[in-house]
Amino acid sequence: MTDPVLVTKGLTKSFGAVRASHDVSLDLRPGEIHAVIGPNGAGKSTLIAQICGGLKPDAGRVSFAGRDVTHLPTRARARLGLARTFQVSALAMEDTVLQNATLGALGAKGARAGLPGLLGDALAAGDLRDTAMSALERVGLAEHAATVTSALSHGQRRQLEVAVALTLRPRAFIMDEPMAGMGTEGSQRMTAFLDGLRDEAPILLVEHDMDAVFALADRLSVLVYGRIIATGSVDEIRANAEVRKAYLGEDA
Amino acid sequence: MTPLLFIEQVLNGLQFGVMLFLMAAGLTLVFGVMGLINLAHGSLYMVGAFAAAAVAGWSGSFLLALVAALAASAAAGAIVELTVIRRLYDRDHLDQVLATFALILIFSEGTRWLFGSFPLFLDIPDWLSGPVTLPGGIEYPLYRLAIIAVGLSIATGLFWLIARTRLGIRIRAGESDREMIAALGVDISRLYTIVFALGAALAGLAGAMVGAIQSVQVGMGEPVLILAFVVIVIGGIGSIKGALVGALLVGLTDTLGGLLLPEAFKLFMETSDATATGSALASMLIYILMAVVLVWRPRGLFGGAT
Amino acid sequence: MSRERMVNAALMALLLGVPLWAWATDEPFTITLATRVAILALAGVGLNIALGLGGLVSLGHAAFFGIGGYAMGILASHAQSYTPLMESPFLLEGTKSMPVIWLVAILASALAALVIGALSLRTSGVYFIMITLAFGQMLYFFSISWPAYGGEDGLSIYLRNGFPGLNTLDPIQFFALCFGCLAAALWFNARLVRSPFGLALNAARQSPERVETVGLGTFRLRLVAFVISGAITGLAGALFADLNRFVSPGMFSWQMSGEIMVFVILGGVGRLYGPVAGAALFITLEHVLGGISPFWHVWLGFLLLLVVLFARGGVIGLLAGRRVAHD
Amino acid sequence: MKLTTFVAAACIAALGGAAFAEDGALKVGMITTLSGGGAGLGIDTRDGFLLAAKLAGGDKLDIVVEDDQRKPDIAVQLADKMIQSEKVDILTGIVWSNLAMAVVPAATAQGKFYLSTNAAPSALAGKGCHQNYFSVSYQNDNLHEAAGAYVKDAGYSKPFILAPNYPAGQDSLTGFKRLYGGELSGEVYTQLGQTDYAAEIAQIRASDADSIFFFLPGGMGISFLKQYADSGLELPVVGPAFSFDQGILQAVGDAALGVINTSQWNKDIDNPANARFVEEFQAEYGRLPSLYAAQGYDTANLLLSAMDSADISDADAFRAALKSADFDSVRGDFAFAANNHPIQDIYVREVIKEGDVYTNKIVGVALEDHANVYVDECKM
Repeated sequence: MTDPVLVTKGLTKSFGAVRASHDVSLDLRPGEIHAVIGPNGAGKSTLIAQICGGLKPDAGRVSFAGRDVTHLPTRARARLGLARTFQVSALAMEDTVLQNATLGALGAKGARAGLPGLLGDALAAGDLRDTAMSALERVGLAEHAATVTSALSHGQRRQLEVAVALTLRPRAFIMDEPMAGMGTEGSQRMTAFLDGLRDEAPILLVEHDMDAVFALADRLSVLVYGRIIATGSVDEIRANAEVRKAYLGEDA
Repeated sequence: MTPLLFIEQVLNGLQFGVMLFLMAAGLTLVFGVMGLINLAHGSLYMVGAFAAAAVAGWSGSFLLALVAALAASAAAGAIVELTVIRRLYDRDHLDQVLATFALILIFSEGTRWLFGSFPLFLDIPDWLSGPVTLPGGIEYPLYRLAIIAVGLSIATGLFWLIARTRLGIRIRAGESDREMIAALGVDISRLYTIVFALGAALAGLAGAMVGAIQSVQVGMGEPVLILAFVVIVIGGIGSIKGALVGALLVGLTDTLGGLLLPEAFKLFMETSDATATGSALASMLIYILMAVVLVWRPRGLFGGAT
Repeated sequence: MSRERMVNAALMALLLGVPLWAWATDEPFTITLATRVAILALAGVGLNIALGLGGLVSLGHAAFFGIGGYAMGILASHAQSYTPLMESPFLLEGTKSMPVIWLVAILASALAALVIGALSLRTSGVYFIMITLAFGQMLYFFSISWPAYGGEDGLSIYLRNGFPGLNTLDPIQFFALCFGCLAAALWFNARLVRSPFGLALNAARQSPERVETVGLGTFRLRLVAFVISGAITGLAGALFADLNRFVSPGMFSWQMSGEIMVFVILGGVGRLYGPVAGAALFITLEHVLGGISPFWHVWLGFLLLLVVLFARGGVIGLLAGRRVAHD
Repeated sequence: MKLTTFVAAACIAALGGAAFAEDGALKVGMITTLSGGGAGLGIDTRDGFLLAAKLAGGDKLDIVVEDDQRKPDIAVQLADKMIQSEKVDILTGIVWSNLAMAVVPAATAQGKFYLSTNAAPSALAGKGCHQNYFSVSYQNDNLHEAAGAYVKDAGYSKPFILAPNYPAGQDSLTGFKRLYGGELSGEVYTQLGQTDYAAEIAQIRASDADSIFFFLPGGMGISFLKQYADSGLELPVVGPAFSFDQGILQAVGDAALGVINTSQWNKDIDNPANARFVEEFQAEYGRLPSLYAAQGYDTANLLLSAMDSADISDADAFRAALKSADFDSVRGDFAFAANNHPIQDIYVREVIKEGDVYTNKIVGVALEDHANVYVDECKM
């Protein structure tokens, strides 16, 4: 078995008296989709923020691509190949869809070039545009390239989030509820798309849509009150007593 | 330098700091509760001073003048809040800066229109004039001691107001969660008007008290405004405690810096050069202080994460 | 051609046409006014890069305006009195040549912007507004109390500096120079907006975390924008000093920062030609209202309030309508 | 023509951008501060100047008045406008030294005459002097020098001196020391625009000073005097006239009573020209004239006297006519030194209360026929 791409060890984070993460250890292996589920307020967003660099853990470590990245800022982790999509879309709403995708392409290129160019046309035909357009095509937004992002539906914004992540050609995806706000049909398309994506890079998937999770996940971790109570295959998790207790309130 | 002189200067710094606190308290409250950056706060200070000078000239009573200053600036604050400011709460800081910059123009030239171009007269009342002898033999003006006393009691009152009263609870709630207190049935727009008028009244009071020992003239508010901003930024915007600490820090730094820096330069420079260089540096000192604090703590000394 | 483009073209035609007409009818003062508009618009174009594109509300741009002005004042005053700026370790002479002065003004204000920006960009929001204000005030007080270059009195340069091949004392020729600088800055600004850098900076204003998650540093983007912005405003300062043949600490005052900001807002934040419209309107108002009432600032105040409260796109917004998507 | 209507006409003319050009009238551009802080000084300057023009018949001078807002760049812009589009022959009226420094060199370089009603910085008196630049008021150092001379003559041996840290402030202390020449108990530069002087007053208290000299123009002086009066210190205070002038004195109040100040003019100088000026000014404007009004009035009269003997089209003759200073100054004897700055007496005044109004009375002469130290540096 190959080494995991992403490993967290003992991540702990408190906000005042609230423990949002408590000794969270998990890993993401090549070629897999690892889903993290849990009830609202379980600490999923806090966990993602610590993995991606928005929050510093009180204790514990994050390593990515064989390096300890615990103290690296978000942008440095991104340059190592960590691509994130946001639960609440963090897109440049006044810009067009193409501009948003180009930003990702620019970031991927910026990893080598430092500062983006001051002159020249960002949207002119060339590498950047090709990368951006092909990502948009893959998620099915190519015909909306010239649309202003704020005019997109919620589902389309999710697709654009994924497209921006694709332009980075990352080593791992961290996806925060990519299906939120999508209709059934949209969810199914996204599920199929993510299914194929795992061969490009593994996905750490936080998702509420259980159909999607069960269809996609190679492994599942269940987060309750900041603590991982179980990790395993879909079947193992379904059978896990603690999980049943946490979700269904059943006595073991 | 004698210890007595040093103590006297510390008192002066304290008095200056206390005045700045009165200005800064309103600014920081308004920012904390409404998220509004108000450049026109200095104009309310000026309104207070002019109202006091006008009423003192007419009635001869200093206390009546102070009451008039409070009333006039609170009224001016309330009017401005109702007509202009409340349209700015959900705007970005840029719009707020611009609109309140416009208010400065209107207030300043409007006041000049009403009162003319010459400074007005406002004097210390007889019962507060002259120096008193403090323990240790320091002669210190009674009026400045009175300013320190009034300022500190207002600071205490403000802390009490915020911590213990219904209004205070609402103000604190307003700082943390606007929607929540609106949902609880508090009339949020009335709360805002009250907070704004309260801040304005404090500024007006400061203007009136300072007007008695300085010059009551158009444009008197802006230098103080900038200092008050320095104060709340150092203290952390939105924090009354920060405003008090920041005000005293700025007051003492400014007063003692002006005294000590030229002396320090005299150690290795010729006297007149030392005086000029020291004074030049002293005039920049509080801005340097502010920059250092912000570089060290980007949200000020007591600023929370907003 | 979009409506905004038509408005922009009309604006530039007007700014070019009025002084030409004034030149033909021998009204040199009108040319001086137009030159003032061009220079202040240039300062606004500088600020607009930080403010409109980068979302950096700087209330301290007078710092760069003043540094540009003093670059001109110091160099020209040394040339005027035939005293070198510095004799050791190497001889440095003053100059009356505009291209050299411009270069020094741009470099000096860029350097200042680099330092001020590097410190200020650690903060955000109101703190950023205030720390930039603090730096402006620092320079203001320094320039007043530092006796070497005139202090509060400022520096007077008796003759306007020279430009190869032109007679800069002729109002229309000096106007042409300033207009040329403005046009160049506008062209550069337009390129910048379309460039990869502009795309990233624009995105950083709208969603900084997005920019970070694609691996770009918002701090560095903003710092570069701040430096470019400061450099352009510095150039405007040097031209302004040459227009008046005079520099004073007033160029560093926070009211100056406020006025530059007013140009940008009056014209429309983030609009490429906003500062041109804003400066033109401001100067016209100053000229017309100032003639009607000595209390014209009151009316200016009311007008500004109206623009901020009810006409958020500024002049360009009113004329060209709401912004539509690029492309 | 009643003066108010004359002023209105002058203003309308100025504002409309096209002044009425009457035949033979000399076109005068007055740039002064009419709005913002310090507007009082400009208003007095203008009123004094216009009064003289009116008393001379009102049709000899064609006056354009504009407000510089106390901003150097505005002043330069106005000067450009007056020279370029109004085609004025004479510029005048600037109150502040820094504005004068911005306007005067460029104006005289373009061949225009500039008559200063107030500001007269040392830079324009020495190496930077110009044959077309005349200061009708004084040279900036004069009143400070007079204060130094007074302090010395009065037998004080340890004055404490203070001024704001800017060129005029530095010139002031230098001027004071020049004619005082003795030992100081302290020398302090304050911030420009400072409003609280508690720290300086404490320093004075801690020093062994036997007198105080200060130069703090405008609101700074008001603040200082009020705070000083309240400090319990009772050392004699001396200053130049600026902080004790008619316009500002009412805002200082009792705190100013008894203070000695130096001035080249006061309303009780005993000569017919002055008596007429004070009377006419009060009749016209309903207030006592100030130093600035007197300077404006003298400037206009100097100009009118030159017009009687020469035509502006002959610049050399007109310059010579100005330089002869053949007019009845409200100050009595008046002549120009080689660098076009006045030779005049400088008086010692004391602040008194006449009824409800605070004002000054002359108590002595500090310097007789005093010129300035920059004469030798000036090469015209």
